[in-house]
Amino acid sequence: MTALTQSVPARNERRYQFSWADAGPFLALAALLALGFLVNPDFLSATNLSNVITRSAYVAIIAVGATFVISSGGLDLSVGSMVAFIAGITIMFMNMMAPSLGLWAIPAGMAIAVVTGLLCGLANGVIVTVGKIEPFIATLGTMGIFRALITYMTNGGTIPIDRSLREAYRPVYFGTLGGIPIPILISAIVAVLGAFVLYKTKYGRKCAAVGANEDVARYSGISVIKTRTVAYVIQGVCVAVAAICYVPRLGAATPTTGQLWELQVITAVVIGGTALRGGKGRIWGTIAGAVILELIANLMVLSDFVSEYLVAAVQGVIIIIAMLVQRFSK
Amino acid sequence: MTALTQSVPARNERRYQFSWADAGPFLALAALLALGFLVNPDFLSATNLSNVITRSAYVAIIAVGATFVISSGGLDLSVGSMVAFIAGITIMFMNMMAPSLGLWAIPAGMAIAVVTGLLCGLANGVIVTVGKIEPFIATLGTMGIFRALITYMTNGGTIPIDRSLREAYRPVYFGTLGGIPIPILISAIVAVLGAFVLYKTKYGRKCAAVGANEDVARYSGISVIKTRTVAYVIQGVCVAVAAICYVPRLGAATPTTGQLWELQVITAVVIGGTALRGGKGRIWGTIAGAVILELIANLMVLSDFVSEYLVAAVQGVIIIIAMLVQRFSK
Amino acid sequence: ADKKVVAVSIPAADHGWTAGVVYHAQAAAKEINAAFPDVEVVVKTSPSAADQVSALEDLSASRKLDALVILPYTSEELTQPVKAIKDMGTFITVVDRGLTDASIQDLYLAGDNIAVGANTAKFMIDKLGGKGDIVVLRGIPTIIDDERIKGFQDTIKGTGIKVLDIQYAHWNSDEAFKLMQDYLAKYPHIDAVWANDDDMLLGVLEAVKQSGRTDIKLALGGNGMKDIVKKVIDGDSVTPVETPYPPSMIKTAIYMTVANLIGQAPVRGHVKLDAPLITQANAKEYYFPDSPF
Amino acid sequence: MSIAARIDTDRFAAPGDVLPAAPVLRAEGVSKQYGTVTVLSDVTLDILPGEIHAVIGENGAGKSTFMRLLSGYIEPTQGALSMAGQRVRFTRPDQAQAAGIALVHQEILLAEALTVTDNLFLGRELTKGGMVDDARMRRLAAAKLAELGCEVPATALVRDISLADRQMVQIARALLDEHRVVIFDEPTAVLTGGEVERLLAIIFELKARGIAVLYISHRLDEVQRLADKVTVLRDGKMVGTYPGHTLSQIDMARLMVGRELAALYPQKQATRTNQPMLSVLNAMVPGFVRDVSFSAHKGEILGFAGMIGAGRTELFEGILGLRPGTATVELNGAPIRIRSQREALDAGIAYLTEDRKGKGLLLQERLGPNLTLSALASFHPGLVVKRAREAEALAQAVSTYDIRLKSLGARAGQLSGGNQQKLLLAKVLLTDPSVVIIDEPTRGIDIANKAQIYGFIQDLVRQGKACIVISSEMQELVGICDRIIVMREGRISGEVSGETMTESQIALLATSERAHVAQGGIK
Ligand SMILES: Nc1ncnc2c1ncn2[C@@H]1O[C@H](COP(=O)(O)OP(=O)(O)OP(=O)(O)O)[C@@H](O)[C@H]1O
Ligand SMILES: Nc1ncnc2c1ncn2[C@@H]1O[C@H](COP(=O)(O)OP(=O)(O)OP(=O)(O)O)[C@@H](O)[C@H]1O
Ligand SMILES: [Mg+2]
Ligand SMILES: [Mg+2]
Repeated sequence: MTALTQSVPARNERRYQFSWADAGPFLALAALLALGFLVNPDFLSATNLSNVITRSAYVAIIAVGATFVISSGGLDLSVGSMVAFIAGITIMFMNMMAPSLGLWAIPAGMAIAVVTGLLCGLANGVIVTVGKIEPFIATLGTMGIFRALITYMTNGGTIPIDRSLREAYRPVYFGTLGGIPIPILISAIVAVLGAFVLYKTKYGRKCAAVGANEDVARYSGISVIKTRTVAYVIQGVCVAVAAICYVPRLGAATPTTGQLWELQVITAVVIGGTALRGGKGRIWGTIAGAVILELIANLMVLSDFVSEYLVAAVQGVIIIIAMLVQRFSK
Repeated sequence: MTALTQSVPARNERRYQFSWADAGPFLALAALLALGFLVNPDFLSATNLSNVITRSAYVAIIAVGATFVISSGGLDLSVGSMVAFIAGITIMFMNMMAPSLGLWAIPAGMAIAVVTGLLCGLANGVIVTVGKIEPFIATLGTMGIFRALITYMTNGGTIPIDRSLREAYRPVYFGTLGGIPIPILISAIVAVLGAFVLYKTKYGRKCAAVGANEDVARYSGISVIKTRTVAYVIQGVCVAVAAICYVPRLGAATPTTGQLWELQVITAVVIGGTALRGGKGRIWGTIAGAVILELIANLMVLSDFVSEYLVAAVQGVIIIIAMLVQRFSK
Repeated sequence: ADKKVVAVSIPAADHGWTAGVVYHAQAAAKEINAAFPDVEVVVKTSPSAADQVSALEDLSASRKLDALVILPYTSEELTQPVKAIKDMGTFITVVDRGLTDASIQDLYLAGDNIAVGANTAKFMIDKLGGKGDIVVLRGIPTIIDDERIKGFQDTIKGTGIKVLDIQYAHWNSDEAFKLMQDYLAKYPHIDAVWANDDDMLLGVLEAVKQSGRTDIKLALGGNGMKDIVKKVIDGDSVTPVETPYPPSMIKTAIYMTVANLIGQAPVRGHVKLDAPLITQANAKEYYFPDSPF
Repeated sequence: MSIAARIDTDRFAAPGDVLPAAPVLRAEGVSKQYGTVTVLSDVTLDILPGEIHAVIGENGAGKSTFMRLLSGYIEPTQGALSMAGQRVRFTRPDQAQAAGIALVHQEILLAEALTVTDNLFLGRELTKGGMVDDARMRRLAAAKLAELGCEVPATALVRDISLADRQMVQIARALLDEHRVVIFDEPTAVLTGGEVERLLAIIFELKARGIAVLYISHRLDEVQRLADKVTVLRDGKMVGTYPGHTLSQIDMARLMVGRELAALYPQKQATRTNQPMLSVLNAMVPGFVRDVSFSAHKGEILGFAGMIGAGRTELFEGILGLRPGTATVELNGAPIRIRSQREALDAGIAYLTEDRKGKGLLLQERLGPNLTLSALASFHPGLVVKRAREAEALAQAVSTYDIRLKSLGARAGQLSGGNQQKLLLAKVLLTDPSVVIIDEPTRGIDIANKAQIYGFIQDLVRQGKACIVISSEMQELVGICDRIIVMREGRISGEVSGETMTESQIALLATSERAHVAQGGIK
């Protein structure tokens, strides 16, 4: 055939390499760091940055899971309440086991956390996929359910972690390994795993296909139900990991734990460049998005310009500007 | 070319006539009323029903606007804060004008409310369409901004309406006309107008087209930007109308006014049968959805089955079941 | 030399009472910054426990704090972070809610949430003659809410007062309005209502007014909101008393801390504010028309 | 095949010879580049009123690009348009429409969530006293559709109607207003007999009213019947404009391809065996198909003929678990249960959809992931996707199936329609099935590629697979099949093979009740 030999030079390989869309969140991050430095030079101090990045770890870890859910065409509003619920279950279990297991109650509790997260994610996934309910509504429902359960478990108060476990568990948030805070390490591991699964495995392919076009996925022999349910399960496990890091930080679960995190998580994912309508997820962008959000909050505390009442307004404006910068840098 | 000269008869006519999807929300409403009666016969008392429907009026009015935004393919998370912001502006303006205008301050304040709503909606619309920012994020940003502004205006406290205006304004919420509470009348008018615009005008068609398929709409010479922006403006005006009904109820605006209404509004729209991904809006379903939500909350209080801690869980479960019933009644 | 830095960490103004706290904290900061050139008071608000921990980290990472005045969201969650700051040599003043480790706080200034519930209950028992049917509205599931309810319930135990119903209304007047409407629809006879916060009481009063019912003899709140204190002053028959839980305690705490810092007076130890009933007789002392609360 | 430059263009008039004075639309030296890729270069064309002007070319020659340029969907990077001597510049399609140019797209561009009527009048709704006049629009829509012979209800949602009906709706939409130039980009690709005839009649009517028609088709017989002039594009460049009626189909094909062509249909091979491979008993698809039984043999090409709406697509989607339905299925004599496409693929039965854009390819995705999507399990054993293997497979597929593309980094949606079809074929065959079901294999495929695809199908049966071909082109079925089953209103109305396998016999079975009875004798 004619055109064949001349028309397929592989000269466009380089296209894969740099894309402004991918770089957007990182540029926004850099801009924010520069701005922060101008406002208050302490902003770039090692302690401050390490604090902020450590704090962003929860949202980052959950957002890695959310990147799966969103790129498979779903949405999960229940993650904030799920953190509270899992933290509650975990603490209750650890406290119950502490007398018999001693410090072994901590790893046992962690295992329970992961199993609980998995089941919560599975529940969300099944309601959305098998029940065919709009994810927004389904997970709004489970959000109420998880929140009510933690309220019930705490009788409206707090469940603190047992004193005997407290000190041993503390390093999971406050410790460092080779100078790097443990939550940062954990979120890095979660991100690397997430990126591996999403970009390098068959499951990642399926996830993107289901999010991009359900029909095409179905006609290609991909189970939409299974793929999307697994995405919710991954989300649940990520929430569990975040809860595991969270518990030692505050040492207790309350009915207000994790409130509104779902919005932060989704914002991080979207700022990171993943489209809410599904199709393609960007794990590293998500991580950048989570850090950006925490940096904005930090900047509010470090700067003295803004009236307490207006902090939320300035945050809103900065997020909108960050998105605009990202859009128009293309 | 081979010619087959006869086409198959149109045997699929009947498929398009009665649609369970349209009837779904009304069936769910009826089921809920029956359930309520079983649980507590007082449920169907005139006072109770009239209270509940009056209460659902705000969410219903706002949800009519949201039906436009959602069917045009957008989303607005800022409506709850916008209610608070508009109520704040309105009360401040009325109080300022009361000494000079007397009771005329009330209609003047209402006009200001509508103008403010229009501008807030315009701001949302422009950020989403011209700024090309994912509506979820853009309106999450403005949600923070409106909330912060009302907090700033009230110094975190309350702005009560001037005593001289209070009694004159009260009937807008508590009054009746021909035995029907005024908020119910207002929401009926808003719904009729909304249905008229969405179903009977060119703009309504454009709205549905933009939501169903942006490309097709653009190719048909419809300005996606203009159409979607107008939807946000309609939303803003609806929020203003809701705020106008709201102010006389408690006579004050506070930083907690309208909190989480956005979730209720979106739930009402979706329960009403409008798909979140856009396309065709169902105004009457939306109204049914708003009433359903308020009835569920009412039912929780009137029944004695549920622990105070678990109310949110039961509500979540009922919403999910309502959606399931609607799905599988097809 | 260097200015002495006093950091004030309080919850964000998300309802009436916290708004009062913010108002008084800012007023104190302004007055002190103007009056004492070598003291700087920095006020930071946080919308949740986790954010408050973050704010503490941020404040202490960027500068050395000489003193910290904190109104913690919750005791358990804030104990460790405050201890970390204490370990840097900072003077710690805790307001309202004590930390789980009392040795951390140099100065502790608190209201008494249990007393808020208990005193209200006592008044109600008296007024209703030891028996009656009441409904209760509670706030957001937190310690404060829990303590007030506990104080109330412990006090009515064994009397003829019967709680018909108790539900959350999230310290929000709208939700309280709806909840009260529903209570009224559900119970043909209610003797009294207790909303454990004045924001909610406003909604309750509107609902009662709309219903036109006369069986409700008492509708009480708590916290000392100016509108309600005004009612007490005016001798309202349904709301004749009020329980203070003055947000101005933060101002007192800041002043005491600064006094300690600049060496005017060494202040340490515990200060427990009482929750006496506000009645028509003493209501004027509790009335601050300029406060947002 | 050799690359022959032996086209005797001198037989034809040179381009530009036969130009009367007043073209209604003129494109002058227009080019279109995407980045560094040139899709169309220096095309000059005059379109006269009352003239049917066909544009032909291989898949990817740039025909659709050119039409989109003329009607304002994209802007040229060089060159200019003029109408009646006046320079015009369109930045949006509605401007071109206002100027009197309408385009019927090659792909279906309708809002699926809206009704047929809504779609027809989108952006130009009729109003009465400020209100949209639904009743009148419905009436007009129904009338227009009836005129085109399309019987879909005007109130149906587009999402619920078949591909063919959607195409008719698109055509109706373009014809609703009076235009000066109407452009049809492969309007008949998804149509069969009746509709095609009616469309051609309507085009002649447009011509008679002095309207200029631009017509693109791979069905050269249509071109021959219609065209006053034929412009040939090759690789984005003009080959020339020729008077229509002097060109034979073979001439056109040669001009398009730039070399000699082999016969369209390959010599039939005697690979058919008597060993049934796929047997289907009592297939039912609620609402579409009742009680269909058949079997496909090893080495056989089995055709499925029928008119639009006969339920062929639904039959196979039902059998393969893609829509609700029941059937007893045996593969090589062993009963199997198929509840999803996955199970079908695992059993070795592959189905290639007729709706390549909606159900076949991820248009936003690159070619590699598209190619391996159905075959993930077998292609990437283990957990990880092997990109190098995927790239290799893509290069292989591109050369085997002759997929023309400008870059390997392209997205599937950027391929021309015909090349998308070939990519889809490659994708499905990557699963290495033993039974291949191809729905409309050559829809929108140029003549040279058609021949290739027939060749591929023959290769499949030569390897001992069974191949089922569903097609609305009877000629094609007769040309390549060993046996043809004809369906009518959801049932099998007959079967033809050998002697009886003629177009007229198929047409009879597909349309007439009596044929069903009479056909007992044929069997
Ligand atoms: N947006 C784009 N970016 C890059 N290349 C494109 C784009 N759109 C089209 N092309 C390329 O332009 C060429 C011409 O495409 P076009 O759709 O015009 O072909 P065609 O002649 O209509 O083919 P067919 O007969 O298959 O429909 C193709 O090679 C296609 O890949
Ligand atoms: N979802 C649906 N709802 C209602 N009717 C439908 C739906 N899908 C298809 N139809 C109708 O069912 C009939 C059969 O569809 P279809 O045209 O796909 O059959 P077919 O035999 O495969 O024809 P072809 O393959 O030639 O298009 C048509 O009349 C179509 O209008
Ligand atoms: Mg084309
Ligand atoms: Mg078909």
